Amino acid sequence: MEYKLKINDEIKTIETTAEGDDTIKVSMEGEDVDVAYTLVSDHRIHLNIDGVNVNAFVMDGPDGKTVLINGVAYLVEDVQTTRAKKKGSGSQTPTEVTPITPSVVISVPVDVGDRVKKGQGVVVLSAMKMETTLAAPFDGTVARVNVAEGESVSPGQILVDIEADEAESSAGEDKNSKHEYLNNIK
Amino acid sequence: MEYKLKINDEIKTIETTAEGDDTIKVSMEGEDVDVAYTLVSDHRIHLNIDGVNVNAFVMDGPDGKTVLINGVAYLVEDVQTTRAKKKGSGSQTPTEVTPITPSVVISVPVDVGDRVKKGQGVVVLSAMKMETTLAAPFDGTVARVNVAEGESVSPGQILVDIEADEAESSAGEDKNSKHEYLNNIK
Amino acid sequence: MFKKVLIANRGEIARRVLFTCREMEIATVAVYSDVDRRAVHVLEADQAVCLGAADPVESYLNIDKIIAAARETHAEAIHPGYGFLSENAGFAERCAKEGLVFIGPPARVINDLGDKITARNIMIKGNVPVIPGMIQSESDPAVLAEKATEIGYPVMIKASAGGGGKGIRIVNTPEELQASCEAASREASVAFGDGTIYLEKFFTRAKHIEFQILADGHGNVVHVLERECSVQRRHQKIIEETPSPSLNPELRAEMGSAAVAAAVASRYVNAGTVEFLLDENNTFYFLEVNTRLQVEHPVTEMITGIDLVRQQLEIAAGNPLILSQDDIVARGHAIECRVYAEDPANNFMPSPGKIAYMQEPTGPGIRNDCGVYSGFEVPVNYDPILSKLVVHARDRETCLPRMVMALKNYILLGIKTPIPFLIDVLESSPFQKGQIYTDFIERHFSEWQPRLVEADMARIAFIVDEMNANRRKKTAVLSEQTVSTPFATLGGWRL
Amino acid sequence: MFKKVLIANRGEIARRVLFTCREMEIATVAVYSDVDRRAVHVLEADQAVCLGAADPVESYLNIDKIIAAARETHAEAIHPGYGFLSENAGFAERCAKEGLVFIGPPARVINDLGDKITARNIMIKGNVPVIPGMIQSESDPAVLAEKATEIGYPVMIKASAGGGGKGIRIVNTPEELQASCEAASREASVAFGDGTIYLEKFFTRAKHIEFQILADGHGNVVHVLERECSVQRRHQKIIEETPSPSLNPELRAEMGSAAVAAAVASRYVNAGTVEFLLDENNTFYFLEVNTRLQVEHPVTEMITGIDLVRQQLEIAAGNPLILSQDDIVARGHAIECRVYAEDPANNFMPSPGKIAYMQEPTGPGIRNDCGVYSGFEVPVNYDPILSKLVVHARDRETCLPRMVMALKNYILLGIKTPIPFLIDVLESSPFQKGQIYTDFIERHFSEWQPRLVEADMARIAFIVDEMNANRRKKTAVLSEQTVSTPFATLGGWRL
Repeated sequence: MEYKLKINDEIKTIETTAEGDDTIKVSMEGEDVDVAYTLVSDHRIHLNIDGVNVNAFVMDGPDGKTVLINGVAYLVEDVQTTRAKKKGSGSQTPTEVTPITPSVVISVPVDVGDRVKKGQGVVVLSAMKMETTLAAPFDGTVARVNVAEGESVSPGQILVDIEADEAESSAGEDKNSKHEYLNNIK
Repeated sequence: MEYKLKINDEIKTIETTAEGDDTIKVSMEGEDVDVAYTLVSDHRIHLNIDGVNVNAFVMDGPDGKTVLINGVAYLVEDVQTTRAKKKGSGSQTPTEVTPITPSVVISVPVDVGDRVKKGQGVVVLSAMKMETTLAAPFDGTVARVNVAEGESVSPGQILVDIEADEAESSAGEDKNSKHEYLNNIK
Repeated sequence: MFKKVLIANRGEIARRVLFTCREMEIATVAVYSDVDRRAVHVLEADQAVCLGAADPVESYLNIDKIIAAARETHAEAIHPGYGFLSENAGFAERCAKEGLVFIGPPARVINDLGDKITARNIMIKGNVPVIPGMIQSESDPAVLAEKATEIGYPVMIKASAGGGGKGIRIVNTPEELQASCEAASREASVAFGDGTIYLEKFFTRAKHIEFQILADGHGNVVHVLERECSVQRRHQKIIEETPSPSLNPELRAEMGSAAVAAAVASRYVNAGTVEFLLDENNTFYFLEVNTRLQVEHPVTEMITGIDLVRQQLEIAAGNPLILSQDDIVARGHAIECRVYAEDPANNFMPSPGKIAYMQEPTGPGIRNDCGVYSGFEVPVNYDPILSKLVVHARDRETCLPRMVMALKNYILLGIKTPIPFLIDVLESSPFQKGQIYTDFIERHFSEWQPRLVEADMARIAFIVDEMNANRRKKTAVLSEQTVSTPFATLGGWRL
Repeated sequence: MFKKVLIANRGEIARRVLFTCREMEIATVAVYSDVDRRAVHVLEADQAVCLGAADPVESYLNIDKIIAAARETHAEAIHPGYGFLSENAGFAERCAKEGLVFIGPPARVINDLGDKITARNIMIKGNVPVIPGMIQSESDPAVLAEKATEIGYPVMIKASAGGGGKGIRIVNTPEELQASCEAASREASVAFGDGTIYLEKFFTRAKHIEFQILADGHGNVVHVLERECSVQRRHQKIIEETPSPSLNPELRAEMGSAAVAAAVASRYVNAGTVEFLLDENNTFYFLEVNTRLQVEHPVTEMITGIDLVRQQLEIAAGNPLILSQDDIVARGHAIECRVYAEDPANNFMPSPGKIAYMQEPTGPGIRNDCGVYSGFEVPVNYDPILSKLVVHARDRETCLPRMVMALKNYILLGIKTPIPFLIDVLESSPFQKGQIYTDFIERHFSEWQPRLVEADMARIAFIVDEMNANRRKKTAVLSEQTVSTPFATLGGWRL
């Protein structure tokens, strides 16, 4: 089997050959290693990689598997299979107003029809006592506000629809009085 | 639903009516209780029985479920379903030479053709550093020895076949010289 | 002693209180919100009462509902834990009025010490050294500017009703002052319903050292040694230890006496914590008193062998302290790491979600005060603390590898945690040398990213797992929680 | 200090040694038999070497294979744990010959103290009080009968090479003597390859009190206080605690001095345990020295804060003890319960099998030295110990409910454990009062059966589980392990 596995933008190509029960030969970028493994439980794998013991804890996720080794979590993506699955999202600049993490809406400091500038706060969220402000990804006009205060929201959910200006506008005064409520302390 | 549940020889008849999500009404021998429950994990159930909280840990077994509450394990049998399944075994006097627990055979102090008396040791086993002697369940003659020293054996496996005497013999001298090896310290 | 205690809190601290109650044969009543039905404190208490909706105002902050729950279950006393209503004088007063014992200081003490200006004045009268700064709150920009110049820049703006790092601003130049004051006041107003602010001298290289105190209703006061809490991110402690590597016996005795003086000056009763700032010249200043059990109380328990929750219960029941100052002797060293549901590589953004799998570290000298379990869904509505991992060993040198080992053996799948960050901090040279100041994280770890040294092993684990994927019950794949976006900015903390 | 240590043991004790090695940055090599590939010590060590078949003779007792594993992995020292080769002088000698450090006393000491008669004579010379009895082994029935009369009945037959309760017989009347001597000799012969026996006075109401000792290679010896180990079933300890409720400070000092004298007399090096018998008149007698780490060592660690494995490693590396007798001070009380795979309601018959689910108790002051996990198949081939649950609290009174709570929160499904039995013992009036003698179990708990007070709740749990049965992954139903039969009788213990 051939795998193309990506961790943090580094892709490595790996060839595997099953050897016996619970042993495989792995060739990673030209280097060969012998791997013996024990499936300890649903999430735990004990590996012996060329004589070195490692405990790995593995979980499936939408973008690949999370592998936890010695306290560090590695997000491992199979590039061959994920490229087809995903549609150009990933870590590019976001173009939608959606939360990073499940949150509760604290306030929506814009109304439908408001002109907003790129970077202007449009939704204030709270997750676990911490406030986060989602900002407009480009200059434009608020077309729809899909949430209200107190609502629980999840990643992927579009909270505010913004219609982009034809061209990047350079003007656009800050006419939203609630904007002062937001403070960027980053 | 009606259940007939046996714990340690005591059978109680229980009527249940589902109430809502995660709540049932239970009538046990005429007494009514309200039960709310949370399925915490595969094995853990949190019960609220008429306001009293209990954590129960449950596992399936061949004879019913083991329910662990506050450190005590209860073997709960459903009499309606188990009666059909089991064939008169249970806790009656054993009639077969089979280990209680997975063990390793240490010695077999009888040979085929030997006459044995009820209570005479016929197989010496070891489990976790402790030796156990299995005895003849009745007077008779050793018809077959099915195991050898060093073998691993499991409950249910018949280690020695003994053909019973026609009538309970009252005579029968102890002609097995290895018998002295066994000591009953119970 | 009480026969039944209601615990007006959730998660790990509710469970912590529950343990001691059980040992003392005190029945426990848990309270919970709709999203917490499966929370550990609910599962483990003798009784549990649902308060209402997830929003704290409807549940854990709702005084009427909590009092009603105590009445209904015939609880005699209420333990507030930390956070929520623990420093709410109105709640303490209401308990007293209802004939319920509030396990904490009297309302008067909470009120006095909760107002930072009042507290400063009490300490000045009690000869406890305070930070150079204002002795009254102010809103006139001109007066503030004058005071700031008098104190000398940098200055720190603080909320009079503050706590937990909320409403704090550091001002380096006169130009920034007015805007910062306005922002701080606004934040304090949102967080505490009180926008009152004042100014204090800001020390760039300071240490945060606090002393545990115990005071009974009969006039006995002791301190239970110090905790070093300088390692903070966003003004929130993440690693605490005791003894502090910065104190020598003389300074410890001096600061301990000041802590006792602070307790006496405020007529303190029950367990509390006197926080001090220690500057580079080993001069210390009173910061504030936390009038409750502290998150980091376990390190003190580890080195002294004293169960602080038991002490709280005994004091609340009116019993005199059986400990004298001489009984309180440190043995060994203890460190606590706070394990939050958060992403240390992304500005410590909260990471709520379902814990797919958890395995707690065990071993000699390891204690994990934990509020979650495998399969538990960490709710979005509350403080993201999952557990407090504490280790105890004969000295700091032995404690550090023990903690690193415990962190590496602490498995949490499904949410992000600061574990890799904590390991790097503990193994860093300045931490190992005890060179810990409140700017430690900003100075040494502001751009921290995990070191992916075992990435190739992770790739191999991926392959082995994939080859045996069918062994796992197929669970719904968790929703995406990993994309970072530059358009999310951090705001203030809410209560 | 060593760079790499091989641990010649399995399960919880191998893991215990591993923890300390990791903290000291010593690499670890586990060894294992075919049935132990999934055992915790194999999973957690830096390296692991398979020795061979399950039979201990092919694996954990196979000196050649263990030495070869140490060579192959370049380990510098071998820690034997307890049991297996830990008290095998031949193994210690072989290590020395191979240039490997045996982490334990020199072969000479193991030899001297392993022979009970030699040990008695050493102690007599060292002025350590010994039990009235024979000073040499004997096989002539006439001489034995004469000696027994001289000592006075009841007498105890002991194996000269004995240990772990093997080869022991109690004789109440002259008529039983000869048969019992023959049986004991035979049993000793099987267990130790040496049928030599001798006689000692037997005390019906005695206490088993032991002292931990530490001795370095430079002549420094200290004792690390006592452990009370009187609660035994079939001559095997099941509950241990420290301090002993039976000692006062004077008696403790006196017995501690005797323990040190025993160490000096035997020219002891490394950690060991001097066992004493304490009669009803508070007169104590030397029993034997265990020349290894004791199963119950954690209670000593809990109250003294001393890591005994670290001390063993330091001593083995040739370092002098840094502890003086005055440094060793008890704090609080500690109790250990041994959790075996066994059925307490059925004569403590072993109960091997697969652990379907395990949840360890946690909380302040709780330590579980555990060698198993959820899904682990407890092998039939070795000692049935699963873990040692230890609690520490400020005093015995607080310790007892803490242990009961911990036991109730210790979930093990799939095998039987003594947990309900231990709870009943701890909650019994004689135990609570500290009225503990070696006949405690026979006297108070010989006909013990679990009290099924929550049977109705168990029935309800059955129903709820049945209603939601489909949530669980269907696993193969475990084989029958519950039928009791009067035709199974218990034999002696094998090494």
